[in-house]
Amino acid sequence: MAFPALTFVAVFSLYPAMDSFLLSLYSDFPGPERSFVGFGHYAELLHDPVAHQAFIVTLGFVLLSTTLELLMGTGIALVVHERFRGRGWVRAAVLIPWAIPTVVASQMWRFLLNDQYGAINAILFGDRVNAYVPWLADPWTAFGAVVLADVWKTSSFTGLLVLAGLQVIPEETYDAARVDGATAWQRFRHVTLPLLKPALLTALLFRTIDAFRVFDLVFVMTQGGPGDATQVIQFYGYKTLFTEGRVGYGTTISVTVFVAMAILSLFYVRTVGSKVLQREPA
Amino acid sequence: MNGFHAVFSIASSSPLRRLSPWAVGLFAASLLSNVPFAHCRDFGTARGSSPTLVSSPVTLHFVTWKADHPRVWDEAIQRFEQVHPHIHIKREIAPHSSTAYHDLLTQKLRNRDGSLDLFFMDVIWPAEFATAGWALPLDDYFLPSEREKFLPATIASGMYRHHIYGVPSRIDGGMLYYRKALLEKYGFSPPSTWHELVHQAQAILEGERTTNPLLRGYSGQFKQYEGLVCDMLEFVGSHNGSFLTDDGRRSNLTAPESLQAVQFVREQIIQRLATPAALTYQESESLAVFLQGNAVFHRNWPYAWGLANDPQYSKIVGKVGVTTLPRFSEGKSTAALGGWLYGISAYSRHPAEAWTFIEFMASPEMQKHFAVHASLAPSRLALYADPEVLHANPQYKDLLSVFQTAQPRPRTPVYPIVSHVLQRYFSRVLAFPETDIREEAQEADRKINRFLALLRDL
Amino acid sequence: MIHRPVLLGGILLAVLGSLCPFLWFVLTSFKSQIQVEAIPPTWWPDGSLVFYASALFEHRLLHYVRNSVTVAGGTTVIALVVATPAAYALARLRLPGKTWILGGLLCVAMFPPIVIAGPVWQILERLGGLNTHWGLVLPYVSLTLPLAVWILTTFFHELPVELEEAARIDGCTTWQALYKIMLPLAAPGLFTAAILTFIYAWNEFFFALLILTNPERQTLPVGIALFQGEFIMPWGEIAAASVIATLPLIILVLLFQRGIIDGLSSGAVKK
Amino acid sequence: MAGLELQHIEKTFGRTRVLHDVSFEVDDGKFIVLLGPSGCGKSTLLRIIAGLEPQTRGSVSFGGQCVDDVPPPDRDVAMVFQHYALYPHLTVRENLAFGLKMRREPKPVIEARIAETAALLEIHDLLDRKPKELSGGQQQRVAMGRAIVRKPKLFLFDEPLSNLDARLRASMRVELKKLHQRLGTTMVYVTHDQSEAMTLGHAIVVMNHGKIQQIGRPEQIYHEPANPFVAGFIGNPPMNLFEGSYRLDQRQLEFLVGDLTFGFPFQAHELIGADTGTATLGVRPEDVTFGPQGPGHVAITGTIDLVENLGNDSIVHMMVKGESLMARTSFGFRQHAGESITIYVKNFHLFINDNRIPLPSP
Repeated sequence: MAFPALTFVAVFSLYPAMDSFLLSLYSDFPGPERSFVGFGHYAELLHDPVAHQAFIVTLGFVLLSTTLELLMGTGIALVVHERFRGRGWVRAAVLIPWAIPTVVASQMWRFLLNDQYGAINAILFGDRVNAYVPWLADPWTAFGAVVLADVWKTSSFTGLLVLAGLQVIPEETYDAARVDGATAWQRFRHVTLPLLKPALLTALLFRTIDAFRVFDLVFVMTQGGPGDATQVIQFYGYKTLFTEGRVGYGTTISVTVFVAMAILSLFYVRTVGSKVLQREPA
Repeated sequence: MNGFHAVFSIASSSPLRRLSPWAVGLFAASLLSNVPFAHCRDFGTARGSSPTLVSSPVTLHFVTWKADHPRVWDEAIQRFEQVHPHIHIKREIAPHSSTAYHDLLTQKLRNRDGSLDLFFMDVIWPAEFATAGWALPLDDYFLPSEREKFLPATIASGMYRHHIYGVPSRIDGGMLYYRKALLEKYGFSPPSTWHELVHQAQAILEGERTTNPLLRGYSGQFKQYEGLVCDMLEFVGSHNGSFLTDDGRRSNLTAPESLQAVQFVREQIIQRLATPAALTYQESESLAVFLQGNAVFHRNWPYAWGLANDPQYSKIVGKVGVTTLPRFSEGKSTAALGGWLYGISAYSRHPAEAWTFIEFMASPEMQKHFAVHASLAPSRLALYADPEVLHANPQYKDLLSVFQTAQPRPRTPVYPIVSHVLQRYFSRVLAFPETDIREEAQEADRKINRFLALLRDL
Repeated sequence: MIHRPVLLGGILLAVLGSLCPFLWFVLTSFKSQIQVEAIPPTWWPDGSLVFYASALFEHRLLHYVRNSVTVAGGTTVIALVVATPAAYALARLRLPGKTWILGGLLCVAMFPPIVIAGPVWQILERLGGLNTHWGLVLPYVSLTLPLAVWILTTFFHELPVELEEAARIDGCTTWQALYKIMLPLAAPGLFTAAILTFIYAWNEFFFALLILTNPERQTLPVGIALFQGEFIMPWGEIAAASVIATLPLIILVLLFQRGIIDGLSSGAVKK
Repeated sequence: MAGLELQHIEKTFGRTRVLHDVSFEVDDGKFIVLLGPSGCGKSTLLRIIAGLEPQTRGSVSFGGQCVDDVPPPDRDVAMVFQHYALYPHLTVRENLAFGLKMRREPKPVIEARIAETAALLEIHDLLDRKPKELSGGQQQRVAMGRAIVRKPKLFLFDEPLSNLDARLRASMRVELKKLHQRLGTTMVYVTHDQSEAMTLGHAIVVMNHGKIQQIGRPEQIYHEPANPFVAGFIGNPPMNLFEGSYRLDQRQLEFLVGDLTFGFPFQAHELIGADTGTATLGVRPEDVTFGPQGPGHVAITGTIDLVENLGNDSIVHMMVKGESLMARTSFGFRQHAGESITIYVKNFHLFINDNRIPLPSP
């Protein structure tokens, strides 16, 4: 029954990935033909300062954005889990950022952060136009802006996953904690949080995977600038592969990213996933 | 040259011989989809030798971008189809950023897409396209007698190693726009040197501080992207510097002329006149500053003239002047050469018809059409004396010299790599004011030299 | 559970934070060209519909919307049709290696799109799938399958095996048991998988750009991205187009927000 | 003719063997109960009969016809599941109709059958509700109805009453019995509850560790348990079992446990291989009186540990020379913990090598 699905995955994902891996073993230039260089490109990657910087920028982005998204997402989930009038509308409102195409959302943030006619400056400084900040011009604020856009776009998705986790916590558990005299914070800290762990970990996994692959945001907002401050590894891989045409080295970068993520997620599947899935149905 | 072709084309049977037998099967399977259709290659080599009958209808696929004046282009193509009813032009629209367009187009070419006939080439691509074997050499079509009628810089940009690959559709060159009325108010005439520009801008900023606190001295393109290379070329070039040595074999960024020019941009232009906001500007953002009346000087391409005088976009209609870019006292004014060339895909099945189209679009009549209706500066010299063209674009008269001397960016098959290194270098030194320019330049030199060295054996 | 004032503050923050940035875009879409780039920005638009007219008629936005609906809808349907039996089999299989199959599927979801873009392009060229909607749907299905299978598997897992056995004894074949009994029960899970798939396909840019170069076939994100001219940044048109492009999804989310959330909390089916 | 016949059924999951050579027959129209502790393989056996699980070896026949290759939908059996397995998205009516629809019965037939079943089970008021709107007992009835409505050759019950409270369970037990009398269809019923087994079954198959321990009528199982397992499993409170040794001489069989010795006149020496060995002696708590001593009764004296008052009778826990023993008394027992007491055993069960040794009344 799984055959059609596996066929799809094999043809359009696995085979291309294998193909790419093979390409990463061949030289880019020069010579009369593409020669086999084994793991030469991988060695080159180890000594490429631009790649190192891109990797650090990416790691920073992943850590910062996933942390913030988990925090915001949990906050959102806690709020929309409560019962109040108009909750449906609030839930829908919160989901809107997630439904906006990334390309559009990044253009929007570029527009909002504009140094002259951007809304952010108008809100912060009003008419004092010479106080307006060119957010995307400074390496640090530009990096922050990319993180901000990502957090805005995907916190609601995280919130959705956390909300799902919240909903399977039985009310009784809270009642028990109340009877035991726990304050609201203590209930959150000692009851909600531990029980949310699987949901939080799932959210963390999906977000980490996505954050590692961040591309559209940087492509639209900063093109990696200024001074490579927002150059993430996928964008570097893209530039190498598509713009510079260095097929071998470009795929090497992407394959490396993939391997890093695969190790991460297999680790996850072993620890968390197996618990979720191997529990036999009653 | 053929060697480099193979570098870029993914398909090549030779790696198989170097793999152990068990790996061959695996690789052969993966190769199935890489091997181009045999007939594609046939068409590629048999180009021109078997002219297609005139009567049989042909559809040409033309990869282009969405033009700023779509109706002008629609009309041009309609006219062509009227004159040549058996040829139908099918446009494929790619993004209109040079880099994104390049990436999409090269993806198709790398895969030897046989359904692709015509494309635009940015002036920086012919070396890359020629080496990779993607662009059809046009020597037999685009005869020297015809080439003479074009601006020499545009022809040079289409040449690589004695073959011509592109027909200039127009010319672009960097130029200095300025606030005519404002300069007159302070008794200045347009600056001829950069230091003069700084001096004038500062005097005007001082005087206008109360009336327009937003006013900046200079607005240019300093975002980390291809445009940054153009802007910096103009500064470095007008200080007698260059990106590569004259023989094109080594990077020349650590030459004192070059270092000083970069330092001037960092200290005088960015920090004093343009503000770091310019580090986020491409053409449209920098132009917006100018059109809102918030910049004294503005560097841009010829198209800006039309917009600056269009009340729908501009607050400074009629108060704008344009001139050649300034120079350093010991150098000469340098304008980066831009523009787009028509090219034919080496894998096209209809090169003859494709040429018919290019010939038509690059004809004096059509270039005039674009100049008059879309402010695109013609690549044909004669049109700069044409009354209709000059009536629509009076500024051309004074700017012909800019176009005639426009400076190309490095001409090398690895230009995209060189450009990335340059972008990173310039963006870093401008965005991080504490960096040591020389150190950064050395680092960039090293990287560029490494890739140039790889090409030397070709 | 949360104190009232804290809750109200939270609601306000969440709603404002989510909506305000987009509202600015909405306001922008009703401005006039000169207002868009005014310094300092003006808050209230003139109420001009120029950008909408331009987006709809000059840039033919609706035709991109139609293409996107076709592609996203097709992707969703096929992905679900393919993912459901796979997930069902995985959830019911007694194989010890099934965690690894699921892990493997998750891995596939992690391939950076730029790695597989080239080979996918070549496969589609051979199949004649370039510049066709199905040519885009195929890789989309493959890319969304892992997530869909993952969600559905955990969902089927929650459904009691007894039900399926009851159906078998009542005379159902395996397939009948799947679509008459299990599918209706897994509806929330199916719905979640559907909306995630749909939104993915609706938003995807990279493959769409690569595979669809014929303007007749291009999807919304590509269409909007191509609004940009050579040197002009048409903020107003982009804003107007984004508003129109986002509307269907907002309606979808509003209608089904309950379904999405129930679907994600897969314990929804009481045993 | 046999309604159901199992021949040498064996089942392994991976390396674990859960059923060992299980064979038995059920006559047409009989009610047979598979009884055993959880994990003894009885549910697996039921699923093999239903066809939900393939057996590793052996064969299953219905009415003399081998059904090994017949998939569950075509075996014409109905099954009631422990958790009812009602289709949550269908109404009660649709739940009842589902199996008939699958078999393409004509509409009028379906309606008539539903009406008939609803009347039988008194569930006509529930027909348009969804399962989650029903109480546990109602769901149970519907589950039963879904099986009945099909009029199958064979009913299979998988601990159908285990999720009900004690009172409901007792009344459903009675109803089930009546139902069987009315329908007269063969039924196989899995349970771990011996009182259900006793009340319902014509015959009981006691299972443990995947093996059949004993097959017999309820009273047979109770009075003549085939081995210590059955002896200990059946009966409430369970039979007192003493592990000890035996000595056989010409005249009698002696059983020794601790300081106690019991002697039985015994003739059938050929039943026991050796003259000495280990043995298990069993005494049912209800086979004990507190006096007066009847003919053949054996007197045992000990100390009362605890008295459990159950209302109409009491269970006395006592210690006899270091061995603990339970005895059931009638209402009105007045002695207290710590007091000395003498009881009279009416009947013993002796097992040597796990086999029952028939003892003549002492």
